[in-house]
Amino acid sequence: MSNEEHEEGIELPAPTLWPLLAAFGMTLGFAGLVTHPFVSVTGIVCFFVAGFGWWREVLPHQHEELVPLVPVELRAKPVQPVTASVETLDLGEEGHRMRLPTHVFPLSAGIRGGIVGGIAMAITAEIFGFFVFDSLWYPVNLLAATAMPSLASADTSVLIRFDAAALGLAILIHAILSLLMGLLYAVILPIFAKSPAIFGGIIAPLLWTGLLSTGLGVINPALADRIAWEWFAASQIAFGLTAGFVIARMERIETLQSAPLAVRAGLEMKTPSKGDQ
Amino acid sequence: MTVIDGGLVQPADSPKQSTWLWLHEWATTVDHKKLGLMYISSGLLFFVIAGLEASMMRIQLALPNNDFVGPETFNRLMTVHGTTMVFFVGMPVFFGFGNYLVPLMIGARDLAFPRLNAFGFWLFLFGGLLFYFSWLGGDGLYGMGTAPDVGWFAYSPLTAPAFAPGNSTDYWILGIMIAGFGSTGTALNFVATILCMRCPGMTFMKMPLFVWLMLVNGFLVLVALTPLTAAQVMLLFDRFLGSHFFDTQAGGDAVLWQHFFWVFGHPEVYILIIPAFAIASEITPVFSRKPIFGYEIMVAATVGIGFISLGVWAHHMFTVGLSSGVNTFFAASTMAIAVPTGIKIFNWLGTMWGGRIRFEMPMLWVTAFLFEFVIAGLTGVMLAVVPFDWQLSDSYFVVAHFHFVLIGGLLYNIFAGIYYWFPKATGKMLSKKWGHWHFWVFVFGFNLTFGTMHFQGLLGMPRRIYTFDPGRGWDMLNLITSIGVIFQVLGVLFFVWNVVSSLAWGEDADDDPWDGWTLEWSTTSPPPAYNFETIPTVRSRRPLWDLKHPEDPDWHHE
Amino acid sequence: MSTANETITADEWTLPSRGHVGMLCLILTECAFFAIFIVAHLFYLGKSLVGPYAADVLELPVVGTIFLLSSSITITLAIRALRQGHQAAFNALWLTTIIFGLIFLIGTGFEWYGLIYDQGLTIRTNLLGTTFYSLVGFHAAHVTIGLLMLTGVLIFSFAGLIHVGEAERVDVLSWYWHFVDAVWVVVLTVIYLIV
Amino acid sequence: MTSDTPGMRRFRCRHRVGRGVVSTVLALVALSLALPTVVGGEESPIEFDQISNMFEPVSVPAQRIRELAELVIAICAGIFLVVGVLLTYVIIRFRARPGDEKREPPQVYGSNNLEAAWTIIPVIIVVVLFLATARTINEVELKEPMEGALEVTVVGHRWWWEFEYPEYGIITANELHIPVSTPERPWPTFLWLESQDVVHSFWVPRLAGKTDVVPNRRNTLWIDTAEPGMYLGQCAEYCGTQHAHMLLRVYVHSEEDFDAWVKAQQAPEVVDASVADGRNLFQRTACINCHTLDGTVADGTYGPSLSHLMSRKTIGAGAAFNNAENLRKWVQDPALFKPGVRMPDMKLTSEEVDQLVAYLVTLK
Ligand code: HEA
Ligand code: HEA
Ligand code: HEC
Ligand code: CUA
Ligand SMILES: [Cu+2]
Repeated sequence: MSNEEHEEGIELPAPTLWPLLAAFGMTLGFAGLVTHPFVSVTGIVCFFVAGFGWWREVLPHQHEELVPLVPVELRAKPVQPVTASVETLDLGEEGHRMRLPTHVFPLSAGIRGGIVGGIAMAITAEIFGFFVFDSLWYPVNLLAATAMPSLASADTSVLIRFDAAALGLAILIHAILSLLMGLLYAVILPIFAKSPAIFGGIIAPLLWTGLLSTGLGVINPALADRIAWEWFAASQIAFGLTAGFVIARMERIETLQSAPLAVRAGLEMKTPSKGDQ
Repeated sequence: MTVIDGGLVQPADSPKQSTWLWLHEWATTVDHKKLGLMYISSGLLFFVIAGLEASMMRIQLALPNNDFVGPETFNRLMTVHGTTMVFFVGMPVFFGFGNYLVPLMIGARDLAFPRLNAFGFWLFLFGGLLFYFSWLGGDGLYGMGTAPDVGWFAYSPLTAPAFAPGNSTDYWILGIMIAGFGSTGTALNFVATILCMRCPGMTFMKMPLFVWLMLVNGFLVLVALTPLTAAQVMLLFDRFLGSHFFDTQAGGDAVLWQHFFWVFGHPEVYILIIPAFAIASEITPVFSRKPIFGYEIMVAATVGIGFISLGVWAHHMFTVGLSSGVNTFFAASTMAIAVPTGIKIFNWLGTMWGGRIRFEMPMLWVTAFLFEFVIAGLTGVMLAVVPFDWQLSDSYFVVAHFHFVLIGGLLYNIFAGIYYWFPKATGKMLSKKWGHWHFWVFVFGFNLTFGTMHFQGLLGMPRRIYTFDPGRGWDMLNLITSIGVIFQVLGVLFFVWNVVSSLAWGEDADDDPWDGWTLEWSTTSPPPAYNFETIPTVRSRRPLWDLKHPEDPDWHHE
Repeated sequence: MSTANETITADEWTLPSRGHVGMLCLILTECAFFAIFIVAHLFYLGKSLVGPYAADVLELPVVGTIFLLSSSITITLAIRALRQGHQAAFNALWLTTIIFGLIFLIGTGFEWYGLIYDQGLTIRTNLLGTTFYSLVGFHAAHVTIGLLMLTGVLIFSFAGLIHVGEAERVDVLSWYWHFVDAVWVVVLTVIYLIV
Repeated sequence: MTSDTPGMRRFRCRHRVGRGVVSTVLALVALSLALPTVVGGEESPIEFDQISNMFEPVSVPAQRIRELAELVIAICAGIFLVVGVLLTYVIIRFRARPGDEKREPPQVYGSNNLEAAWTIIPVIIVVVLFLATARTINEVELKEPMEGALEVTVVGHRWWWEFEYPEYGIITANELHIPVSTPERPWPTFLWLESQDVVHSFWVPRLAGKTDVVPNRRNTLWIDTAEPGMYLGQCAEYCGTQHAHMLLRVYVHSEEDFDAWVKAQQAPEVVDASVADGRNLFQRTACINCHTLDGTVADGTYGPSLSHLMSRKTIGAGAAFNNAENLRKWVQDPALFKPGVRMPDMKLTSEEVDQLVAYLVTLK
């Protein structure tokens, strides 16, 4: 860096008028387009003069001026320790500062839970389709109707038939939502650490079902028309119980709570100073 | 290194200094702090002008079939208001904050390229002056004034020579283009400064969030602003050389301009909001007395917003008849941006949660910003729902949406930032009494004006109409909207008075009036030309916390 | 005011050079600039309502391309020579670079002359003329600016002001020149190879 | 932080200031409500009593949009409620109280769980919202006419609308007439949107979302309504000076009424001998360069067709009601109702205008 420190002051880039003149010349140069070519000529001349001056200013070495240090009594006082005490939280080993909570499920638990829960939910739905409508495709088509207008307005005879596009779409939707829900369970369950089974298995699915029932007419009209709520809730609970079970069985791992993200991601190589793990 | 003789500058407050010397000092300065203040004050000046233009529009629209101004004038006011607010208020004010604060926060003495910085500022200022010159001389030097009247996004072919004769459109192109060159230079400067001039110890993950956000913003300006310049160059070629980029008669495509403009235009609105987020991210922790909640994810969310914002532009074009595949894609990407933005909102909440929030003026504005921005963002999500946008697009609902983001998001944080750093920059505190007048009156007026506007939109009122007929359900709403402006004007006047009176006889500020944690509070108020006598060294994100709490510094934990 | 610190001292603290970072930023925005013109060209491919059309009039500028791309090599060699303190070699290679660039520009000049006067293709003729002249023209403008700066350095060098110490700053300039070359490869592809 | 820093002191006297501000604000509201009565508006050339409320749809596409809109609004309102309640709680619960300056709160850095939770929940909401959006896009967007649809070509001009019914050979302006579509006789209307000059946008909120009218492109829009009536719409893309007066009306007729309208439009103009002067004058004036009028030499296309002019309710794309008096004012000085209009003042004498208008009002 250029600003050298001396006893008596600090060198900073010297003030200069050339940037202003260059900008002025450039503006005039363009302004000629809407006024008179003469304005452009003036501007361009101005710009080149200023450009040359600027060049001289930095080449071969930039102009600097010595700014004297302000008198000692006017300088900033060193920052003093304050008397205010810092409160601590009850939990945590390190006292009062931490990422909370200190123990979490690894994300892989969420993914696993999502997969298993998703399968359990699909099985419940298929049982429903098979026994009530005699068709394995019925639930699949219903789910796909969320994003497929042709199915959204179709009648039952169409809905029990196989449709490759619908199958692909349904699997995609189901997979994405199951995974997300699994992850959500993994992060939320520790917060409800006391009764994860009741929360994850019963309350959350029922809440979810209730919420969906209000907007379902728009989200998925086909489903709203023919939904069997008891089966729907059952499949949600199947998801909740299995996913919750899978997640809760995984061992909670210690987070790298104090390592910066960049270190964890391998972005920065700097080893954390003492006190860091 | 050469030392120029007589280079010892006089201190700025020497009473003997003549006006000429004073002018000379500001005109030749390359000091990032002076340039920052110049950016902010000229930006605020443009804000008052554009606000007056808006007030004239609101007078015209207060009553049905009003004839306060005619259609031509109204369309010019509308265009110049929008353009000024975006290019000559939002961008320069935030460049000003960045200029002033980035070197101080990273413990540097100046930006990487101080002269380029001055050049950028003057380009912005002269660009703005040229743009406003259009009110005086539109068609040739002695022609009658013709300000541009094509709307701030200047859709082609309305800008083609056939539909926009004269020079009014050229003023729009040139004013913005010249300012744009300056902005590109300044953004380059920010990136180079942040990457190359951090003080020892300040790794990427120890930079204040403000600096992180300015870095992302710098990149965004670099990649998003030049497309606009390129498109404007094409338009200039069309208008002066007779080329056919946007000439629909010669097979040119009107929609191409829309793509080019919004490829810039959408990132632009994030260019405006990210520095606002940056200010909120500094103020919230200090006044909640807690470190920012989830620093890493805040950084990740910002970078995410930056990237996603480059891929959502066509949500401004849902009605031009793109294919349903394209519409679906852009609906998805647009909605996706709600996620990182939500993360930020929740993390600010998390920062406040469990703190001891001191509701000083900066914090009041930030709190109000949180409220307004959530509303604004949620109306944005409604617009992202393509079929709903087919109804809402180009209606007053959109006008309401973007004023909520631009004022509730941008302007509120500008105010917050001014209240927060004014003591640092001037050595004077802003009055809290006038601050409260400013706050409550402005916030009330803002919500009256723009909260109401949503309903005109839902009732089918298109934007950019200079008048409307009675009996369409808009009369009362428009009246209320216009009344709100009275309060906004009053609020701004309180603010102006606050600044003027505090400068003249305000209370003196200490070096560290808010008990802050970033490096700018460790130097004097105002800081000396060289910022720091010795370059500081940091070990954590809150170097001043470390010094204030030697028994329990942050670097034990980061 | 500095936080007492055992782990980091100013000496260990190294950051990238601002010249190079600045140049990279410039290159980044220039990329965005050219990208827009390239998109416009591709978008209007074959959409001209009247002739002449690209397939009929555009010829691959082989010679110019060879010289321009070679200049990237000579400039690299020049910088290496400078770093090793071979002043004369630096001057010679630098001059070669400038000459190569000039040859490229002259080639473009001849091409344009032919197009305008023999083929009747101007920027006003049709969409092809519009996008072709803007894109190639902007590239040529960048070559010109580059040449001006290279010439400046050459003058300084003859004046004895360029030494090993200046190698980093000269290197920054060479990055710009490489960029101009790289853009040419893209322009060449979209204009002459995709028709 | 010590207790006597300036910030802290001002914090304590906040409440008194707050009360003063609120009462003054209220007084100002009262004052400003009285204020605008001073600024007078012009007497209106046209008055409407219809509100184009998109939440009262009468046509299939608008209905679909409304359903989706309600879902989005509900979701967003829910989110706002949650965030708003949290924020209010935080503000009240965690504000600094006297004595707090002696203590700093616990320094919590963040929570992986919480952060993950408020990443994942929005993602789920967005996924659901997106799926419903994607389906509705495909339900509403239609690029080719459906079976049995009435096709109309809409051409946007600065600043009026041209409607062409190729099936019936009718060209009219600013007022679109379409039939109802009932379960017994589904008869949707399919619009081809084209532009003569700049970008416009066709928007009738109660019938369908807007679609832009873009030069060199052919966009599409459809309407399917069972409710006869008149629906107001307006150009929704800024198109220059008189963008504000580019209104349009859609008349939805029962089947019989629609047939009658078609018959009337197809009928040749009745030549009324009593206004022969006006008719001759019209044919001698520049009018014919810009306007088309069946049965005369006028075949211009720059302005709206004047055939069956009096069957329209308004002139100048909704700038004024269509009656003899307004027609007179219009021909004398079109810029009176519509400053900036593309139709020039023909500088006719008052007598000539009388003759012309007498003729125009016979164009039933
Ligand atoms: C600072 C500027 C700014 C910002 C930040 C935004 C933010 C957003 N904007 Fe806005 N916008 C503008 C400025 C801005 N906008 C302007 C100026 C225009 C008009 C231009 C013109 O035509 O003149 C415009 C227009 C505009 C349109 C086009 C409308 C039209 O013309 O038809 C759309 C459409 O999708 C849109 C969407 C969004 C979205 C989805 C966001 C999102 O980023 C919002 C994200 C935030 C939230 C969603 C709230 C917080 C989040 C949570 C609490 C989490 C939970 C939420 C969910 C799961 C949904 N905006
Ligand atoms: C940062 C951006 C920003 C800001 C802050 C504002 C602020 C305001 N805007 Fe703006 N607006 C835009 C950006 C912004 N706007 C954009 C991009 C458009 C789109 C343009 C287009 O369609 O092309 C637009 C369009 C727009 C319209 C729509 C025009 C139309 O479509 O027909 C309206 C209408 O009401 C409006 C009103 C207002 C009002 C009343 C304010 C108020 O909040 C302003 C308040 C400020 C003042 C009133 C200042 C007054 C101060 C004084 C009087 C003090 C002076 C005294 C001394 C100095 C001593 N704006
Ligand atoms: C230069 C072209 C031009 C000429 C000449 C012209 N008009 Fe017009 N006229 C227009 C245009 C354009 C409009 C549509 C204006 C609008 O609504 O914005 C119009 C609209 C009208 C209308 C209203 C029609 C409607 O349904 O809205 C009437 C009536 C009319 N003209 C009559 C005349 C008569 C009579 C003359 C001759 C004395 C005349 N015009 C000459 C261009 C012209
Ligand atoms: Cu046509 Cu607006
Ligand atoms: Cu956008």
